[in-house]
Amino acid sequence: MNAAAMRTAPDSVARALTTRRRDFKGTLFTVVLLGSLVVAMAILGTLLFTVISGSLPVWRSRGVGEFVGSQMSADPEVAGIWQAFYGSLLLMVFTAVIALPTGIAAAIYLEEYASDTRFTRIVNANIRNLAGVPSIVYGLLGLALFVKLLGGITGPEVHGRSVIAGGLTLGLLVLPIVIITTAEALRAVPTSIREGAVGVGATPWQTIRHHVLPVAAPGVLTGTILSLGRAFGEAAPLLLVGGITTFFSTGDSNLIETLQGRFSAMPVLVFSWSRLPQEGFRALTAALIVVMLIVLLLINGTAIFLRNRFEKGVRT
Amino acid sequence: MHHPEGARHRFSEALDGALRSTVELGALVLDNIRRVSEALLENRLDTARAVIEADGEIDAKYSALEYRVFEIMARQQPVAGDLRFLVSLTRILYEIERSGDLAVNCAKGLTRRDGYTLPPAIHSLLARMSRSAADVFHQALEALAALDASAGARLNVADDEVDDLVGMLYTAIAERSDDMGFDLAVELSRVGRYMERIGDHAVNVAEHVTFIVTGEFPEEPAGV
Amino acid sequence: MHHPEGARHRFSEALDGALRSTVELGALVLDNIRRVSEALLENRLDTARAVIEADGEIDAKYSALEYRVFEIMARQQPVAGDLRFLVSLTRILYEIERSGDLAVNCAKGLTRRDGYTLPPAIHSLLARMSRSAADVFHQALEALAALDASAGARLNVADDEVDDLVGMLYTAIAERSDDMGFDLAVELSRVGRYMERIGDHAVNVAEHVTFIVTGEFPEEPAGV
Amino acid sequence: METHGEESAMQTIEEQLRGVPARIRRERWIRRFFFGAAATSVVISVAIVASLVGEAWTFISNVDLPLLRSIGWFPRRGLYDISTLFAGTILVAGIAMLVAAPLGLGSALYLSEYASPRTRRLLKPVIEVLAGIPSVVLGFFALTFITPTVLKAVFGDAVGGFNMLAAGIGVGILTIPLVASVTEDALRAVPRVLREASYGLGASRMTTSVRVVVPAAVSGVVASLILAFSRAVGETMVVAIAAGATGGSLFSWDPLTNGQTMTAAMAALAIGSDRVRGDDYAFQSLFFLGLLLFGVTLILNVTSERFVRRVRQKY
Amino acid sequence: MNDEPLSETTVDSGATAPPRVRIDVASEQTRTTGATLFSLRQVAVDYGDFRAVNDITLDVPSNEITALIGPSGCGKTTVLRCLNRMNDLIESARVHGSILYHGVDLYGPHIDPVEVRRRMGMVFQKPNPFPKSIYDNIAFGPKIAGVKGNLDDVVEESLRRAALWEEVKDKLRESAYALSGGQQQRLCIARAIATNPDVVLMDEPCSALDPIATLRIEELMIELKTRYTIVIVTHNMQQAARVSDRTAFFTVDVKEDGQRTGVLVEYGDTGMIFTKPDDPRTEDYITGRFG
Amino acid sequence: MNDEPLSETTVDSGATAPPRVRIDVASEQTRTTGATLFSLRQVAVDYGDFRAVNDITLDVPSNEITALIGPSGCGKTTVLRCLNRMNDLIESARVHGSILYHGVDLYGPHIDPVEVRRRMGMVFQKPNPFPKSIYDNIAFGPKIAGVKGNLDDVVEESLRRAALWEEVKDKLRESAYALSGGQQQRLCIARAIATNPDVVLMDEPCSALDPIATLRIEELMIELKTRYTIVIVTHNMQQAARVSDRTAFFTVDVKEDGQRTGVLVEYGDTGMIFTKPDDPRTEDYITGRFG
Ligand SMILES: Nc1ncnc2c1ncn2[C@@H]1O[C@H](COP(=O)(O)OP(=O)(O)OP(=O)(O)O)[C@@H](O)[C@H]1O
Ligand SMILES: Nc1ncnc2c1ncn2[C@@H]1O[C@H](COP(=O)(O)OP(=O)(O)OP(=O)(O)O)[C@@H](O)[C@H]1O
Ligand SMILES: [Mg+2]
Ligand SMILES: [Mg+2]
Ligand SMILES: O=P([O-])([O-])[O-]
Repeated sequence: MNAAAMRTAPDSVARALTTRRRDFKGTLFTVVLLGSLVVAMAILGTLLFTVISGSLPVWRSRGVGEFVGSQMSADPEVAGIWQAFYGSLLLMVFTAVIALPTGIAAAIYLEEYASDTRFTRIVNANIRNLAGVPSIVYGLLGLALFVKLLGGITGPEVHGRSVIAGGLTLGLLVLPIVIITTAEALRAVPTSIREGAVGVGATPWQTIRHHVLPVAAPGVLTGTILSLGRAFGEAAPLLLVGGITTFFSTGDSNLIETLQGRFSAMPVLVFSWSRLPQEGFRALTAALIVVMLIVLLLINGTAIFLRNRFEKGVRT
Repeated sequence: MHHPEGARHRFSEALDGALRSTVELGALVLDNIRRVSEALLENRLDTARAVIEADGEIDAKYSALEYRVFEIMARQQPVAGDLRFLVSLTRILYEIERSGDLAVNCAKGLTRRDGYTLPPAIHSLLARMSRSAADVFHQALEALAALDASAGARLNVADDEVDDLVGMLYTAIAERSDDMGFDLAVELSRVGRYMERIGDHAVNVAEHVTFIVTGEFPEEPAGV
Repeated sequence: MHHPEGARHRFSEALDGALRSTVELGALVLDNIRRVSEALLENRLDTARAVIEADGEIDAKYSALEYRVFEIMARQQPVAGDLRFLVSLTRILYEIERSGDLAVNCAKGLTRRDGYTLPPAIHSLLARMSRSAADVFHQALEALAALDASAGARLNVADDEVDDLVGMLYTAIAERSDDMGFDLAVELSRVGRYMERIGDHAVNVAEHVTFIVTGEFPEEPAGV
Repeated sequence: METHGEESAMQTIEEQLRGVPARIRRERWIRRFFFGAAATSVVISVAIVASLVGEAWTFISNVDLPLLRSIGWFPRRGLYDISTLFAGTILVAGIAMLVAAPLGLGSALYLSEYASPRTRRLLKPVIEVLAGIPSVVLGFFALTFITPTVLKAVFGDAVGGFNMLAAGIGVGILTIPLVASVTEDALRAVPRVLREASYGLGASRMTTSVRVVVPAAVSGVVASLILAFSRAVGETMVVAIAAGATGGSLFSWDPLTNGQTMTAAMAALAIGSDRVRGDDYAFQSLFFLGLLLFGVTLILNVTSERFVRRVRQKY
Repeated sequence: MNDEPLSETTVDSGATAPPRVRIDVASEQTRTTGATLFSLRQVAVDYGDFRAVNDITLDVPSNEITALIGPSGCGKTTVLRCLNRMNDLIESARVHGSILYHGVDLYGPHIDPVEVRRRMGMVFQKPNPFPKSIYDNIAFGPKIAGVKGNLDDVVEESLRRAALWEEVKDKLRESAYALSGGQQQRLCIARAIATNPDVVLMDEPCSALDPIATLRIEELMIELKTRYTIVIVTHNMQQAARVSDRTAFFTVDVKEDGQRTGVLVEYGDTGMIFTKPDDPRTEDYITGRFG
Repeated sequence: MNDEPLSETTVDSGATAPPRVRIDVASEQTRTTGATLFSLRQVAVDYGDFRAVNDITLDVPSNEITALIGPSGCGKTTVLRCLNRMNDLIESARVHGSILYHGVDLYGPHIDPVEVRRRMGMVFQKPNPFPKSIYDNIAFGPKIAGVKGNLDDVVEESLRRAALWEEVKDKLRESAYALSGGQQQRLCIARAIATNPDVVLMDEPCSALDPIATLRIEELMIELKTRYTIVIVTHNMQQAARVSDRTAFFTVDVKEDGQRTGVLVEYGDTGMIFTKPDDPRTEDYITGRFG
């Protein structure tokens, strides 16, 4: 029999098609990959376990309400996180108000209006770079700009170390991220939808408002919420623009006064407390972290929920 | 449903239209065949001339219709039954047109031999033969109009009668050739030949109808 | 380049093949036409029988070839020149096949009238006429093989010669009908008629060649 | 043929085609508004560079250059040895990459190529949540768990309470989700048809992953690593908490002792920013460091983008 | 309306028999078939420095289906998009020559492209319904064009004309994405005609559909031409043969220096193009003898 | 080779004339045309609870082109992917009945799907070259199959067979993505045959290509069938008519309860299918009278 016939004779074909050896390399490879995933997850588990178990004494002895509601203090027995908690939320709102509209609008311009000119390209590259600049450099910017230069406006009473300065700094920090995620969401809107709208005589703005934005909304929402989460966790820039970690009064004052007043934030407090030598602050820090993680989980969870929710609805 | 006949509604309509026009053309030819028989039997020159004149219209319609079918083929990429239909229709048109020409040939023969009297036996044979041929042609048209697959085999038999009559006519002519004069005898034998051919064409039409419907020709090979 | 004739190389080959086969079929028919003339002139029954027998092969080849063309149409969605080619080829095949049948008709006539002698004048006329008809048919095949668009108009003229000779033959027969006997006279006039038709078929072939190449029929409307 | 009626009908069409002026004006204003927003980003970067360059220039022009090359980084004592910070930065970022790269890439590859759709749907969000953990948390974790529980067990007393190794590991953990997430996205973006082509040729899952999917996604994989490195270089809080060295640090490559990175040095300077005036130019050195950091990350980002683009162009 | 190359007979008879002229004029005013809707004269389109198509001169008659065919890259889409100024969306595109629509220069100085597009429907290669309900898809065009009040009638009428009403009348509020590909494309056609355009431009409207859906859309096009002028770009020569009344065949002209420009080879009655094209390049293309 | 329903003549003559048996057997070993390569018996495929196709029985002869046609969703792709066990990649897919390849049950207990795929080339709907050089695309298959040493010859031979060599021989190291769509698809064909398979499975290989590239690939397929058995899924009936030797027409059978299952309606000589199909459903489909 010649080679061709060999190739087609049923028993030789059967032999050729039958599994010969176990694929050890393949199995090993799978094990290694799975291992790295397991290790990564284990680290997360350990982290959560350490923090939560470390915080248990606080919950046991003080309770959530008391811990969150108490004023900050140097005494571990009575120290709470109220100003930091309140400050973080305030900063978030301020940041959102500053960064989201500007960022989304900028992204709309870049994706929907701008033509592909040298200027546009520079702006785009610039934004990508800004997103990669370390957060502490934004702190420097805030320090130079909002604290030193504009201190008279941002916080005349507090040498510029105010909520406004902190909020603006975080706002600038997240702005490029908001622009990039929004632009990405806009880019994910199929051109065919725009063409469909333009084809029936929609103006650019009508196209954006009725078709592009509604489709991009979940993506924009997810991206911006995640960027707010980022702002929430930042400590370094706030250190530079003067986040306070000791007691200060948050007595009744109007909105402007509040904004121009001193501030604290939970991440800053974590930093400060973790460096304190007293053993009592270990548990307090852990408890503080648990509070932070819960807030973050709420924020990010919302984002992921929104995304999963809309991803099913809108195909491209 | 909006499209009662499916997605190629208009294509079907085009095919129906072509079929209808072909049958109409056939009816014109049939009319000519009948008139030319009448003219032959009653020795009517005017009728013969009318037949010749009518053929001009037939030819024009034939050309137009042939082109129409050709254009449908070019534009609709027919396959299977549709292609069988269109290709066969082209052939059927040709058979019909040829039958028209044969009627004209008869008429022309008549105009060449003005004024004659047929022996009664021949007259009656001629009458039967041309009626038979016209009948077969008529049946072929009906089979075409109704896309009746069974007609192919049936007409083959019916055409045998025409052939028999033609044979009888030849014999009769040969017997009487001296009475009638050679020219008339030859002319009449030609008419017999033409009527035989008309019958053949009709059979071809019917066989192609069978082909359209079934994809196969009846027993006897087609076009022979 | 790997595909010297572009993307539809094989399709072109199929068309070429169909054309070649058609010309070959035509050559068989031409051969039969020539042989039947010889048989007629030399009163050779065996040749006549050979002609009749050969037609069986011709018919079989015709059917196969017609189906082949039909299948190409079904499978290749031809348009423009290709479609003109295939549709015309179907018709040309039919014309060729009919010509073959006419040759057989001549041969059958011969077998019916065994043993005759032709008056020399008629013999020579018959010889010229059948040579002419065969010539016209030959030219048509050459035009087909070469896809020569000019042949349509040219053959129309050449065919006139055949027609004239047939006319002369009729006259000669009518003059000598008494010498030859009525039967032979009628038979010979039929042969004239058949040769005339062969000429017509050849002209149709050439006219369809013109149509294939130019998309238009020469001056004279086709198929008439 | 041109009757009067036709002419006016024609004009109507032409007039109609001119559109409504009010609408055209409104569209123009909307466009200007969006343009303004986009221009802000340019303003910010100009502001950053301007604010950094100004103060940094003061620093450079007033500090004795020999002080930039000394035994360590002690700004309040007027010692500004930059190489100390570079060494620390590279040490931390390097350790971080050793942790993040294998775990991140491995996890991503598993999730994208091996995991069942259900597993992926479950774990991908977990990784994203992990990505959102603030750096201070990792700092705390490094300080209170990695060092005392893990490192002490391995190295014994050789390791200090504050050390660069713990900081590096912390930063590494911080960047695992980044690497995993970006890489996984890149791997998922490889068209399914390429995998099918590979399977169709009789490739196993491993061959397909390693020789088709990863090479096709290489730009994304590399980008994720560079991004992670850049993030590690710019990371402040983990180091500031876990590596100690608040006041300053001697030049050292030893990961088991305390040390200083550029960012941590800035944080250290800033904590007591009231006292930043302790030395003449300590405050300005902050901006000098900021400028350096800005430059380094800029170069990294540009490199990563260049690289990615080059790879993309090739295919 | 004074240059009407398509119906010579009318013009001729008008010239010889004065009494019939009146009748002809009158009938022409009511019957728009054959009148020229678009008139392109020496149109050329550049993308930056690259000349995509050159020297296109053709008249598109009203209420007929005009097909643009030709090999990939010959500029069919480019020419189509000139007709409703969709090319304005591409920065680098420049149109030369003149394109008249009802005798009005579409690229005249004060012409608003948005207004132009409102008068012309457009259907794209892939069905691209908006991710909204079927109803909203249709209603969008009229709404932004300023039509107030209840749009139910407009929606129903458009869907009926697009031969979709029966299939969707019970689920107008459902997402357009729940429809099959062919239905989506018919929805897009309904959307395109909802603004009451007089012309519908289609760019390979069936290339993403299966043969069944394709034939449906073709039927629909033939139905629509009684009301609308249709210009269709198609890769599918058979489609052009099946549906169009006139066919324009474009090809790519390659200069010695390698410049590739789209040019119009032949424009005429579709029947003629597919049975007896004038230009050998057309013949080669439609019979598949290229390359 | 003991069940060979397609070449009855050979079997018959073998049975009656002993001396000729030897000759027949010998000639069969070199000439494989007409031998059955795949033999499907009552094949059914489920995706989870959903029966996608049911009761498919057909024999695919060697060295011929077999086309699978039918409306969307009738299971053409599903059947094709059973042949090289690509369905194994889909979690929920289950194959019932038997599929013999050279008489070997492909779904037998010890059959390694990876080995099966190595012996069969596959070409997909959209050209999907690897993002590597032209050379590496071709060399990939042989390399992973363990072929050592210089692969230049294999690469050249495969490219020649795929009618691509002349066009790419000077740029083997360039990215495959720099090729046109049609060239990419021919590259994919070259890649599929580089491992020396005896069958090439193609799933709508031209649906993303323009008519010119399509006709090129069709020519190529006809050339390839002297060496390979080709099974092609196509939406394009004309394509099936043009290239295939045998055509299987599938359709979707809708049960009363709305269950939609793919079934084989007719399988036979392509010429017959397109001139005189047996089943009226086939006729309706190929002549466009459906829906
Ligand atoms: N936005 C653009 N920028 C630059 N060149 C373009 C652009 N759009 C098209 N072209 C070029 O213009 C030429 C014509 O393109 P067009 O899309 O009109 O061709 P087409 O005939 O529609 O081809 P296809 O059949 O592939 O759609 C091509 O060479 C194409 O590369
Ligand atoms: N992975 C899958 N999971 C579940 N159902 C599937 C899957 N793949 C295909 N199907 C279903 O199986 C049936 C047959 O699908 P298949 O893709 O084989 O059809 P097809 O004839 O190739 O159609 P098309 O022409 O659209 O490609 C369809 O109803 C389809 O929805
Ligand atoms: Mg196009
Ligand atoms: Mg499929
Ligand atoms: O062509 P005929 O005279 O034989 O019909």
